[in-house]
Amino acid sequence: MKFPSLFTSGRASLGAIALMGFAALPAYAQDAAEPAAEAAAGDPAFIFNTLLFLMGGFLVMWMAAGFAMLEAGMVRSKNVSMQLLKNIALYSIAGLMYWAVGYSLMYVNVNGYFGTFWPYSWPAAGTANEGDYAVASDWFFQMVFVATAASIVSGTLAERIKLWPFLVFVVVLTGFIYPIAGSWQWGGGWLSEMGFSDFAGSTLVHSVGGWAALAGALLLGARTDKYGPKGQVQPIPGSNMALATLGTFILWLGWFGFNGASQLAMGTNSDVSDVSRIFANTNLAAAGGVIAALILTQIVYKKVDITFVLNGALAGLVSITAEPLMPSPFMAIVIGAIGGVIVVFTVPLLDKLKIDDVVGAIPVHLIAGIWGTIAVPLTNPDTSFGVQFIGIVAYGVFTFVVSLVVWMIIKAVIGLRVSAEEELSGLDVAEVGVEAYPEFIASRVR
Amino acid sequence: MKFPSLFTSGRASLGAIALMGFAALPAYAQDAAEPAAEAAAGDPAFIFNTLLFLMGGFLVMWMAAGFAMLEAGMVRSKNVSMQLLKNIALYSIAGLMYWAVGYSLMYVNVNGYFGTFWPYSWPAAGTANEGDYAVASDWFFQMVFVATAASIVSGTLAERIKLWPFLVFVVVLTGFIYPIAGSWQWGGGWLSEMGFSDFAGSTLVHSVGGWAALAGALLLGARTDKYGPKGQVQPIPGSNMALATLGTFILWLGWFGFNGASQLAMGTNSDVSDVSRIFANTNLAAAGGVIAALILTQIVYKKVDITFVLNGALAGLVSITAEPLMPSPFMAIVIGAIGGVIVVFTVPLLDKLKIDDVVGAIPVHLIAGIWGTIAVPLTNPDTSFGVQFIGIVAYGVFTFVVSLVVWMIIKAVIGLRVSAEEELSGLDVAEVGVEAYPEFIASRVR
Amino acid sequence: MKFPSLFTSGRASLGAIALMGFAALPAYAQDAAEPAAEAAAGDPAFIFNTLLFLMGGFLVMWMAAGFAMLEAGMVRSKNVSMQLLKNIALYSIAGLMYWAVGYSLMYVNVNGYFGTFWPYSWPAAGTANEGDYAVASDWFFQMVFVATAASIVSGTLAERIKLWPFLVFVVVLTGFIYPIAGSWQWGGGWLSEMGFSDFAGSTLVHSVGGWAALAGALLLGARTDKYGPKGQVQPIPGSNMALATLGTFILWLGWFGFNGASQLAMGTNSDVSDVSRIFANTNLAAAGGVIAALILTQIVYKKVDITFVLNGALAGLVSITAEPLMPSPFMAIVIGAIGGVIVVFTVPLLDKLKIDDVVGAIPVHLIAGIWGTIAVPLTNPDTSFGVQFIGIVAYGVFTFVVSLVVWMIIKAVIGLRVSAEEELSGLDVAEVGVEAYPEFIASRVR
Amino acid sequence: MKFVMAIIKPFKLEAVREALTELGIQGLTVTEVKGFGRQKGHTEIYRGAEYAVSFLPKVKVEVAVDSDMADKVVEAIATAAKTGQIGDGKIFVHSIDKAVRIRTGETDTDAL
Amino acid sequence: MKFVMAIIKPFKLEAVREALTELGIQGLTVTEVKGFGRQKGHTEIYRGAEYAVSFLPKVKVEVAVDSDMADKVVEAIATAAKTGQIGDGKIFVHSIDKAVRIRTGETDTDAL
Amino acid sequence: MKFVMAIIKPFKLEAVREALTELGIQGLTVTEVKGFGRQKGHTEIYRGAEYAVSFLPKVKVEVAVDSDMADKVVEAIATAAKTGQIGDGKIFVHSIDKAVRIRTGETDTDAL
Ligand SMILES: Nc1ncnc2c1ncn2[C@@H]1O[C@H](COP(=O)(O)OP(=O)(O)O)[C@@H](O)[C@H]1O
Ligand SMILES: Nc1ncnc2c1ncn2[C@@H]1O[C@H](COP(=O)(O)OP(=O)(O)O)[C@@H](O)[C@H]1O
Ligand SMILES: Nc1ncnc2c1ncn2[C@@H]1O[C@H](COP(=O)(O)OP(=O)(O)O)[C@@H](O)[C@H]1O
Repeated sequence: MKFPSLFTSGRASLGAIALMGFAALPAYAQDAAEPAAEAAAGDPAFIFNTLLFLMGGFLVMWMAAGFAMLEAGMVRSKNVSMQLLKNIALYSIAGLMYWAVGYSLMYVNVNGYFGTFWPYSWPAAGTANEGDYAVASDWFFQMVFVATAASIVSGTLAERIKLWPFLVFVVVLTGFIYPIAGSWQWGGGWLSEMGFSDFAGSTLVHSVGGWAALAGALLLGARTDKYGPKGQVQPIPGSNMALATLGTFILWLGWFGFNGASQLAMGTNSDVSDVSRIFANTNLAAAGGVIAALILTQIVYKKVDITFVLNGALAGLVSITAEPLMPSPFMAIVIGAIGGVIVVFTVPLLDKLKIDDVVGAIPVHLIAGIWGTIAVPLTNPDTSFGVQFIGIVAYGVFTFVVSLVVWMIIKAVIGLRVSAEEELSGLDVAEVGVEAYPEFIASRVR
Repeated sequence: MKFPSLFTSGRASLGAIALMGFAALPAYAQDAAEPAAEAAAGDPAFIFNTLLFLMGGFLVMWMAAGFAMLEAGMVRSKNVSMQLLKNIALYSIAGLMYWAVGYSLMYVNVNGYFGTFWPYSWPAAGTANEGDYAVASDWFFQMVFVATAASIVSGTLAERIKLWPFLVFVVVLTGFIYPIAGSWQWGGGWLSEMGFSDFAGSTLVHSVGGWAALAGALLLGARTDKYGPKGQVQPIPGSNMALATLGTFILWLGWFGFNGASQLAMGTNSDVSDVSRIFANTNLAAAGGVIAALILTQIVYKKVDITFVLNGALAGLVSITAEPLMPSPFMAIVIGAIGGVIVVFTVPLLDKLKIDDVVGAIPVHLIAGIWGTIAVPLTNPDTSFGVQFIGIVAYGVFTFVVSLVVWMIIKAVIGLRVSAEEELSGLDVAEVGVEAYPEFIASRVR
Repeated sequence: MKFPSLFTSGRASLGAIALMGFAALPAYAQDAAEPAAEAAAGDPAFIFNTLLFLMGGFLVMWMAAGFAMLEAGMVRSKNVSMQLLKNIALYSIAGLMYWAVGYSLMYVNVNGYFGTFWPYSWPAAGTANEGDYAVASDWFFQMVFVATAASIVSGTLAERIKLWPFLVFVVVLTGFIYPIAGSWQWGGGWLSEMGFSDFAGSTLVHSVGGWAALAGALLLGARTDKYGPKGQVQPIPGSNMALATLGTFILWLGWFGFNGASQLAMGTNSDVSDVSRIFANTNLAAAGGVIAALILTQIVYKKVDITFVLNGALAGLVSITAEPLMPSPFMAIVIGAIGGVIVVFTVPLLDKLKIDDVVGAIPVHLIAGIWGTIAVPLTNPDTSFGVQFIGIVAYGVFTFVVSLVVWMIIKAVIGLRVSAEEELSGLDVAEVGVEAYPEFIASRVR
Repeated sequence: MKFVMAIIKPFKLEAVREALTELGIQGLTVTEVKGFGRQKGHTEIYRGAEYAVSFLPKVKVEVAVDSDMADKVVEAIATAAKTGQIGDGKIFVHSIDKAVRIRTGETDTDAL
Repeated sequence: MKFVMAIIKPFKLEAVREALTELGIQGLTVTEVKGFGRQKGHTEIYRGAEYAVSFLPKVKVEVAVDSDMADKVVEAIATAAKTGQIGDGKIFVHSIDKAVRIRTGETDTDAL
Repeated sequence: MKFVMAIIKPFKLEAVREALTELGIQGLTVTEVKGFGRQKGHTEIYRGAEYAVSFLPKVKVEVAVDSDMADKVVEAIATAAKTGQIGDGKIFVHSIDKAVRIRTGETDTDAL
């Protein structure tokens, strides 16, 4: 009996050496389990590093679900299907665009400001590249990052942007804006030359997403009735706190991949120890963000607003993302806690500016992202506040301006916003055609 | 101070060498952390391979939750508890049956058509088998696959099948039908001899589940009022798109384990590179399915039906499952996109045939599964359309006929379908006794 | 072009050796991808062990979401935000307290009864400790365990305890009670000296949580109207079975980390084989719990109560946790199934005693935890019923008494329970200020 | 003008609406309600304890009609909603003084 | 015949139902509603901004009764639903012309 | 006393409540309902099959008022709820015999 080779069937089995639960079997297959001939013995470091990317990659991929749930919970029930749809679509677009052009633009042959315009591919099946890890695993890991940036935009602009204009922007963001900006630092471009430091992307991922969202929010305007005639804020509570909390926990889990695998290696004792440090610090910062928001809302508002606490967790995570390795546990907590404080104070601030950010993505990702990037020199002696500042400004200006232009073009060509009537009836009826909760009578007052 | 050995307490600690955050402690335990004596140094390849199965296994196990959520979202609220119950019960039954008989029948001493009827067991604690990986990890990985096949059936037959008859079928499917069919290929049986190829189970898992579901659907009939007196289709919207989307994301995540760990090895650079390739291709195919369904529904129906988009993601995943390794990125996208197209066209087709498939499992798993299997020779030169076709037909005829017979016997002996009245009041009240959302007033019109 | 070093930017790239999808590019970057100099080659066993902790750790961290969803589904909609808030807050507090004092108290310099009062820290970035694994990964893994214990308390006391008193108790539990108790066994203290055995914490984690919950429940009293004037039980159905099921699946998934990584090592073939055995046994026990509860509720109550089935899965998991390695598959199923039986009989029993346990945490975690610990000598010849019994009693007396005292102090100082009116209006309005489902009209009858 | 309020079984709503449309009725209002009546609810068991579900889901249909249509409307509903089984529901009729169509300001019969 | 409509606090529903059952009432219909009244709602803060929740959850109970039962029914409801606190609700009574039991076609008092 | 029942578009509730408050009305009761009328619902496509959504979300506002207030109340609602578009809804008025405030036992006009 010959077992199918790996390529033919994808299966082999050690059934032949199986030990039976109750009795020995009369005969075993004799010739089973000839191990597929290995061209060369594996290099553990190569495998460990690749595994780190794969594990980190699937954890960050899972964050796509986290954003989807968080946003579905923070919008009104009449817009839930739309928000879900946007999230699964943007993740898919990010995956395709980052293959079609993004990865090469960010990492291949970067001239200081951008790389190469070409689809990216990997070694043939059955072969491995030289180097420290399999490039396909790196592509996978980098790809899920770009999806994260796009998710941020989706949350801010919820409940009033049309589907297709949003998706067009996602194409540009994930195929061009993010990769070009990313090449400056992670692609080895000018900012990295200068000594800018952003370990896992407080600025490169989170602030970039936040700036793109801000540009969109300014152009799109607030949801109808979000701000009253006398300028007062009229809160629009999210429809499902259970989903919002689930989304936050998913993001928290995914962040271990986001920060941990940004170590980029675990083939040595010190690398895997660093990954461990990063896991611990990431968790401590998130916890710091939660507890800060918890205590602060109790003091300021006399009740604990769960949405602030959820935002606090995420702001803690974003804050530590620029430097999850160097801080001591205590510093990690402090950095995260300041993220939580930022949320509680900047969410109302944005409202005062009449910038309507449905899920609080700008405070969480942009402002806490800036904080996290600024805070790097506090614990990393190889960095300087000056260069960090230059990096933050460079990313801000580039992303904001380009995004604004792209949003303006889209607005001019196909329009951005649903009609007032469609906004009222809900985007699910207007654009998706399938209500999220068709059987439940929702309070349709707003 | 002696630390407990691993078997006694399961814990050890390096506390003794811990570095304190603020101050050194006066004394450390001196004799801590004697590493448990290792019989032999580990073989990294053995460990990597086993780890791949464990990781793949827990990711695929998580798909059980994905099916549960997807199906809970696609049925009406009055049947949600029942659907949840079926999913957790079928996963449990699959686990028990695959131990009691399934694994041996599929892998041990396969005579070409089936293996051995015996419970399966593993090396004793503290020992390891010869070979390339721990057999218990392989059992775990194979077991979660059979649960997947059973989940497919559950989705199609929702909202009208009684609990116990369904569970009886699951016993037969997971203990006998799936393992016997599986032995033909992955067990090294006649189809594998012939050169059939199905890397991770487009046919062996997904189509098998789909054929079993189809047989059940034909015998069970459609839900009351699904088809009107004049033969028109009367849509029955699912109750919760957020859960359906969550389920889809869970399945997408789990699929990295499903396809990636079907490489069966990651102890060499080329194996782990192949796993990486598979991760990337799997994601690209799913994204292709999403985008195809998105664009197509917009064009055909003028609105984007989110349920089609979710099905599109899954159809893309099923399509690439037969060969996730060989395709180039571009081909992976195309293969997945065709899966998305299949969904949009075959869901209405089934309705025309009055086959009532609540979640679209037949288009997604059976039809896209056939497509994926047929497409293998497009990228894998070691395969042929002829043999692929023979495999598809063999699995189809065997699974469909045996399932139909089993369903007929169950129907004759204990009946399959709840009464019209029970269907109206909902299966939660009729069979589970606990409503899923007892506090929410649902529209009870249908 | 120079690539940023790992510490500066956290990124490197093999873009230079990328293979293009469609065409070769004119030039590649030449000098990319200088691998970061490695101080020393990695020790695979060290890396594998650390990886086991990290993977186990993130899986168990995910259980925090599982408890949150399970509890959110089992309470009434008017208390859902509160329950979610408690869960994310307790996980955060556990993380901070276990750093600030817990870990050292449990593992550092244990004198037989407790360790050291100090925050805990890890080797500096870029360095690794001596020993078999990175201590930070162990801290992470141990930390998520303590959060589990706190989650148990949260479920029992739901729907009537105030936020802050609960959180104060969590501070004490996670910083002091759990670590001190834990040091007796896993810290190498007196019970471990005596030969007590609790592999992954049926007693140390689950029963400890259960005893603390029981003490709180006795002091807090039942929810208004849970027990009628004539002493009859008046069921208060949970609001969302989909969330409860999701939570159960999350916990099930997380348990592979809980039990599997409690092997504490996977650097040898036999260790990773043991981890595999544990995965399989853990799954079989859970399945046994499900099927036992399923059949038993059908027989006893004529309908299958899904909440019992969910509890059955968890009770199966708790039961196998004290010894997931030694049992044969068959014994694992039996041990888990008895857990399922325990649930079906002890839930009504608690109600007879008028102990109001909202989610069934006491039957699942405390009673099944005792059962699991008692059952260890059935399969582990190195243990004895006598010593197991001593351990169970010791943990019971210590945890229950100390918890009771702490609860009494909190009650005296700040009070435990919301007012009758607040309980009626729901804790979300009273304490959180944000309703979980503001748009859905819930049946407010109870 | 008369105001007809019917409490019916939920799955009969579509039939009732069709019957009324055939009579030329152009508008009606529907509310989800719970009914307590001769049709007993059922006993459920939750976590081992029995409890009575005494309220059953029903649908309330309300139609304002011209007085001379009232009887026909009542009859049409009664016929369409009938299953012959306990719990089919009730129809109640009372007089109204006034009806206004908000959009146009039309009143009374014109407003219906 | 009279039609009694009561707006009560939700948690009083069970008490009201029992009181009516004791009077021999065999059927009633319940609707979840939101009430605005002297009992002020509360101010909430969501993401840092205050807003007034002016509508409070209430339950509407409707019972059609024989005219001479009406007063007793009103009294029974008023007693059972009373907490003495603001927001206890209201009872309104109006006459109905006709009642029909759909299942049997019985009318008026027989139909109740 | 009169009982005014208005079926309005949901997003007009706040405007109606304000208009009534200005008139001095101190209480009202609101119910989520679904309306069928001249304003046609829409056709949806679910999984490739068309279906008509004929019921649209509406809100029912109920106010019991002193008889001489009735016309003003009707007018206030009609004005506040009007968009001029089809589907704005209806107002129906009928007489009630009695009103009771549960908390105090006050009756009729005092109870409102
Ligand atoms: N006196 C009543 N007043 C208001 N509603 C009633 C009354 N009696 C019955 N109903 C409503 O009618 C429904 C059906 O009544 P029931 O007594 O169960 O059966 P039947 O209609 O066959 O007599 C009840 O569920 C309730 O909603
Ligand atoms: N004029 C009215 N018409 C209709 N419903 C009313 C009216 N006044 C009060 N209600 C209802 O009665 C409920 C209780 O009234 P409220 O004024 O708050 O307290 P109380 O009943 O103690 O006077 C309100 O929430 C509302 O649902
Ligand atoms: N005869 C009627 N009886 C009860 N409710 C009605 C009646 N006619 C209309 N309605 C309610 O009024 C709403 C609006 O009516 P519609 O005919 O759509 O528009 P318009 O109010 O502009 O005439 C309907 O959705 C329905 O709820």
